[in-house]
Amino acid sequence: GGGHDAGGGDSGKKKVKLMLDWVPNTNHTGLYVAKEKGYFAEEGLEVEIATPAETTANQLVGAGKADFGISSQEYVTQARAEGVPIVSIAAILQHNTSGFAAPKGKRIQRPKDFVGKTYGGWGTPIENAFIQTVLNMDGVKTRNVEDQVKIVNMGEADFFTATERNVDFAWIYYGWTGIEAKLRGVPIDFLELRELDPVLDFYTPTVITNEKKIKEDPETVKKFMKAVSRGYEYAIDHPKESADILVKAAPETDKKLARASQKWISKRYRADADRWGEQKEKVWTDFTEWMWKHRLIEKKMDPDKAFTNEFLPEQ
Amino acid sequence: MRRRVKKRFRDGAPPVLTVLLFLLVWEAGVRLTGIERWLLPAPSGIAASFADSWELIQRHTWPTLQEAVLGFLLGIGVALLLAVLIQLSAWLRRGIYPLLIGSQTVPIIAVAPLLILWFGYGLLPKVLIVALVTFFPVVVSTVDGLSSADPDMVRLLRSMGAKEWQVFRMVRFPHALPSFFSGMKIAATYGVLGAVIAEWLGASEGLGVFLIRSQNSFAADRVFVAITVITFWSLVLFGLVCLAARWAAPWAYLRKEDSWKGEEKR
Amino acid sequence: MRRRVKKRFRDGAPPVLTVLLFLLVWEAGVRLTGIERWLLPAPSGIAASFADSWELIQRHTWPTLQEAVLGFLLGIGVALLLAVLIQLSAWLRRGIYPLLIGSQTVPIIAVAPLLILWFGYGLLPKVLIVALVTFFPVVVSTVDGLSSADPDMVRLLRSMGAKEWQVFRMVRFPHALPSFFSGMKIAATYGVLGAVIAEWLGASEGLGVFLIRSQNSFAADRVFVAITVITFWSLVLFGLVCLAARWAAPWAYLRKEDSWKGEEKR
Amino acid sequence: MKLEMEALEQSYASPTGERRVIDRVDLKVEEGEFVSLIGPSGCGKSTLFNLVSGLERPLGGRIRKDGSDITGATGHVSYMPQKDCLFPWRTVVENASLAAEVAGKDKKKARERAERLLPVFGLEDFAGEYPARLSGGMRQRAALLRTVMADRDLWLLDEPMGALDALTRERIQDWLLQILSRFPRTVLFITHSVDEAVYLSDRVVVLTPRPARVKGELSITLPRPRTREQMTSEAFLQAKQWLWEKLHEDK
Amino acid sequence: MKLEMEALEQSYASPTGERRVIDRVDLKVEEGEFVSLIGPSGCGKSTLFNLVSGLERPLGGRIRKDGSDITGATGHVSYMPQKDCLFPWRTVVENASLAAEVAGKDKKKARERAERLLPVFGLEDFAGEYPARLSGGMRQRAALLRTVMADRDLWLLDEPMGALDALTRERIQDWLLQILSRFPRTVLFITHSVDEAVYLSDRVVVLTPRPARVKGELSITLPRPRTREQMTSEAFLQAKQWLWEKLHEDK
Ligand SMILES: Nc1ncnc2c1ncn2[C@@H]1O[C@H](COP(=O)(O)OP(=O)(O)OP(=O)(O)O)[C@@H](O)[C@H]1O
Ligand SMILES: Nc1ncnc2c1ncn2[C@@H]1O[C@H](COP(=O)(O)OP(=O)(O)OP(=O)(O)O)[C@@H](O)[C@H]1O
Ligand SMILES: O=C([O-])O
Ligand SMILES: [Mg+2]
Ligand SMILES: [Mg+2]
Repeated sequence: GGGHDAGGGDSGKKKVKLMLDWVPNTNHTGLYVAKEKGYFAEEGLEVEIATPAETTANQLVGAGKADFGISSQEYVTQARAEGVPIVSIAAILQHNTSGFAAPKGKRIQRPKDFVGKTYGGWGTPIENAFIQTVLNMDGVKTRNVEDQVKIVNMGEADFFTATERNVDFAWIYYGWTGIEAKLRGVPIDFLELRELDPVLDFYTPTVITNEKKIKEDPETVKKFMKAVSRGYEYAIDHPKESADILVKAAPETDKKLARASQKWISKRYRADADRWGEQKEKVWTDFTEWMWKHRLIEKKMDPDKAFTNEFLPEQ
Repeated sequence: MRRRVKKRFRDGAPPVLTVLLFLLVWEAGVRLTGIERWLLPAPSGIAASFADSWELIQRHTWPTLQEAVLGFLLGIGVALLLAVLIQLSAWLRRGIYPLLIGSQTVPIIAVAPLLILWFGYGLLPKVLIVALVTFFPVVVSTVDGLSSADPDMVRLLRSMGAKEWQVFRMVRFPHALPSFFSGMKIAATYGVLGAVIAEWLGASEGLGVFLIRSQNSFAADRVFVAITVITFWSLVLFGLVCLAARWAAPWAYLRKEDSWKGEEKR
Repeated sequence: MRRRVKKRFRDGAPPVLTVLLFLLVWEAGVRLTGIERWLLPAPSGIAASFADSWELIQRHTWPTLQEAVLGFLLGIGVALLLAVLIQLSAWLRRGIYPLLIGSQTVPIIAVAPLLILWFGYGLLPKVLIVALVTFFPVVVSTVDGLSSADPDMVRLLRSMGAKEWQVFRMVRFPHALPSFFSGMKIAATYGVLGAVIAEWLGASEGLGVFLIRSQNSFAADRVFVAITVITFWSLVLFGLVCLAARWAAPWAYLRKEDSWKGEEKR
Repeated sequence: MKLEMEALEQSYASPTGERRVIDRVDLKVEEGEFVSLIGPSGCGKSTLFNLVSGLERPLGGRIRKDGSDITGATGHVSYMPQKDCLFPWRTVVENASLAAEVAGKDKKKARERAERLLPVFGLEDFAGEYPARLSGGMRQRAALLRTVMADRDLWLLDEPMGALDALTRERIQDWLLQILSRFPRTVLFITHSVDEAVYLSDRVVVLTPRPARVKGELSITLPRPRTREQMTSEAFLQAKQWLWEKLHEDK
Repeated sequence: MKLEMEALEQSYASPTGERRVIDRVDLKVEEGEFVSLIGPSGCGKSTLFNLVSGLERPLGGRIRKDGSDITGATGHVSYMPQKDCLFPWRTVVENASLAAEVAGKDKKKARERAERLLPVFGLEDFAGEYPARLSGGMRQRAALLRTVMADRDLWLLDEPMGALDALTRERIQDWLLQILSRFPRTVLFITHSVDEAVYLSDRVVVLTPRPARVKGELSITLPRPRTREQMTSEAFLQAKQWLWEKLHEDK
């Protein structure tokens, strides 16, 4: 998608490719704002936003096929452990807004209630670890979660459909699916991950680039982040306008949902941090340690190398 | 003249009727079971949504059609080439088939990063994916058609001193035409969907983009609008192949018509 | 005896050689271009990973195979039924085809919610999806085969007072067997991948689950292990169909062999 | 009356307009009669058989068998078409027992009967062969065997022995005459051999060039059972002569 | 010597072991000679033609044409196979110009020539028809026309007129004789009609029942050009008689 900026196409601008993690949604609003409002152009950049399939961005940014991408902390950690040289350069949301959700009727109010139920997931091992951790917190000790909870991969099926049938609860991003539930008037119980265990308050989503880019062209990274940062700042202040910019760029998106979601999420981009995008070392070390403990990565990974705040604009 | 109109009607009525019946049952089913419209919208809802998104649809149709048609043509070209090679040499037949089958058993989404890495985001990778999806049925059917040519005709032509490529052109190929078109019909059906899947790997426009974005906004009605458009164009492609078959192999319908005529009379 | 061994070798060598060549080129390509192993692992790397994940593979293969085979069989059954119906009535032919094509142009992923809603997460929806993917090529090829039966044989049988189903059993069906098997070959190729895609929509075990998990943890080598296994079983299914074709229609290979014999001598 | 054709007409489309093939043919055949049709190649003989067997419906006219109208109705005759139409996926014996299978009769018995008849047709060594492995004449014999096995009370044989050598032909002709004398059937027979027509028939009908009309007919009064010796008799030669002239008349 | 067959042998697999079809056939044909082969149905005549035309390779023996070995080599003869083998996707004229196309000759010229020849074969009204719309005899005539059009110096004709009525047959026989007297060719001819064999040939070769061996041969000394009147001559009847007896000898 992408609107066209007035100065687009002149040869003086540096072409830069950005890859989303999925179809455009309110996580990406700042990017579209930066493009639409000409912030990129002001930095001398011409940004092309591409929307590849799911986790493809990590590999393509790692391979240098794209300059920037959208990913999240768990992917960056796993990818780096596999040798993909990507680096997280900004946290789009200051806190993890995802969690376990279930329709009210399923009577899932705390992790203990998971026992004997069916979880619909994305098919990643990390979800087993989440469930194990939160079960643990709630006093259910188990070596293999699948003894306690039936785990199925619900893939592309959305939360609402999946829970109509055998699935009892799923992992959702509140800012999108949770808002949709509200709009639809479907009452749900939502167990936010970070409230269950602080270690699960990792960064998702994040902006990434690759090591080579940082080394060879830090200027561009800096300029890019300056524009992006401005985009998100604008979105923080103008939820309605920025939602419309998103919908303009991806007109297939539901406008009502986009606005409602934007209203909810704008407050959470920066949240309690000093500036938008800030990443704390503790979050990276703790979560990496947690992933290692749960054997989600096969090799140790140095968390300090996985992220940097150095490209965020000074306040 | 009147007979012609009557025939048109006779040929056109059944598909229209079955499709209408299907839509009716669907509409009734949705209304009676009260299934939520964000799960399964009724045809009436889809139609309404169709009107709303008419402009978007138009904008997104052209790129997909372009990918589908170009990919289909490329696929057929490759298929013909491969079919000829395979038929010319028993060695190649045995040797290439495993690779061909392999090409069909790789989930496209699993190799998405490679495709993008090698071919970028433009038209090319999409055309290649459509070609990859469509060439296979054509190869299999055509090879079977080529190798089932009447051996006596082949021999007769050889007795005239025909080269292998002449045997091909004059016997094997005409004989294989109906099989070739069977494969083409299957391929034509897959063409547009192939383009849609290709767009999921990364595109900024096209029906695939429209579909996936609608789905992500939980807009089931628009998802079905996209599906309707995909189906429509697949039908058009299929119909064109059927017409081409009649045009390219009139003799194959010669006797059939006679016997159909007979059937209808009785 | 020795001739037989020699034939075995002659038949078996080409696929082995081409596949080896293909792997060799791949290995060399990876080593020379230095492409990252998390993008495209070398065959050697895949082999190593294969050994590592041997047990996992075994556990995940069985469910997928089960879905693929059951779905394939169901698909063929449905295809035969439809082909017969379509052949029996020109009305049905015209009426059903649009719906059949429609069934192929709906992206499975887009209607996943409905499938799950109606059929849950068990074996059933996967078998249905495989059937949906496999039945179509069989219908198209079989219908084309059925309707191209020699009209004179059909007439002869009718002159004996044969009922339409006897004409079917004694002329149309034997005549359509080669086309039917053409369609089956295409379908067999799609069976295992169909099961894998079905598993993406909701499963707790199977090669599809193994694949998506590997992909999500950026273990490209294990993704390719999964693809290798999928390809292997697709080849097995394809091979079985080829054997079945020879067994079911020996007459179709009678004259062909004669003329091949001739070719080889020359 | 076994069979009555009344003012039959048939035409086909051709690139240059309608092509009339059968032009008001009236013909009556008695129970047990052996009637041969002769006429120039392409005149419409096979088309006439297609009409009688019900495979094609005439443009005009009626066909009656045993008094009841069978125009366009199949299943009333044993028909041997001009091209052998052997089923490539059936062995000789399986081809021969085709009609029995269609009629839903005991398959095994039919096969046994076919195997008993094979020597008559010189196919005793080829019971289990597929047609693709037979010679031209052997295919024709297998097709004739199949027709005989179908065994309705009205047989239509379209050049059943055209591809046979004289000796084999004589043997099968004689077998046919013998079978018909023991189990009478009504037979319509197309041949290009005037000798054969006279030797086998009770009556020979001469057709005009396309479009086919009845140009003349001749009753053959030679006594039955027929013998090869009769072929040199005065009556035989006269019949031949008459037919020959009738055929060549408008040349 | 135009054509020499030397100790030809051929066998096929059968369900009951090997089936010998050609058993040491030696045969020489001179330049310009017209040689007919007669023998019982299924004896191996068509197989012999397949060997000479190079479509099959003999199990043993050699074939030489103009002195050079052509065993198993195709492209040296004009071959009319027993079954017509018309290409269903080609009209009559397109079928007729097949050989010219194979040889890479001017297509248009070939068609013109075919169209000039159509009346000889009584196909003038059917130039643009597909074979499926022809009668049995018309198909055979179209196939013969195609073979004649191929026009090598050695012709192999396998029962080219079996499905024709007497009149048409005579016309084509006479045309053939006339053409051959003007443009001499070497012809090998299979027929089941002894009359035809004697009328057309310089020499008639009688084959044994399967496996085929040369059982005897007869030079026909009737003067050329042949006329229908000769058919009642003493020499003609004697030749017929001799061949007939030779054929029936071991019965
Ligand atoms: N399906 C068809 N469509 C068009 N014309 C046809 C068709 N079948 C037959 N004809 C024409 O009808 C005429 C008579 O054909 P038919 O087969 O009855 O001849 P016939 O008397 O049996 O000749 P023959 O002795 O050569 O077998 C021919 O001119 C043929 O071209
Ligand atoms: N491809 C084959 N496979 C096995 N047997 C065959 C094959 N072709 C021919 N034969 C056998 O060879 C023998 C001779 O066949 P051929 O066709 O040469 O006979 P023919 O003399 O031409 O007879 P006709 O006069 O009936 O045409 C037959 O017994 C036939 O069954
Ligand atoms: O290949 C598909 O992802 O449907
Ligand atoms: Mg006829
Ligand atoms: Mg023969």
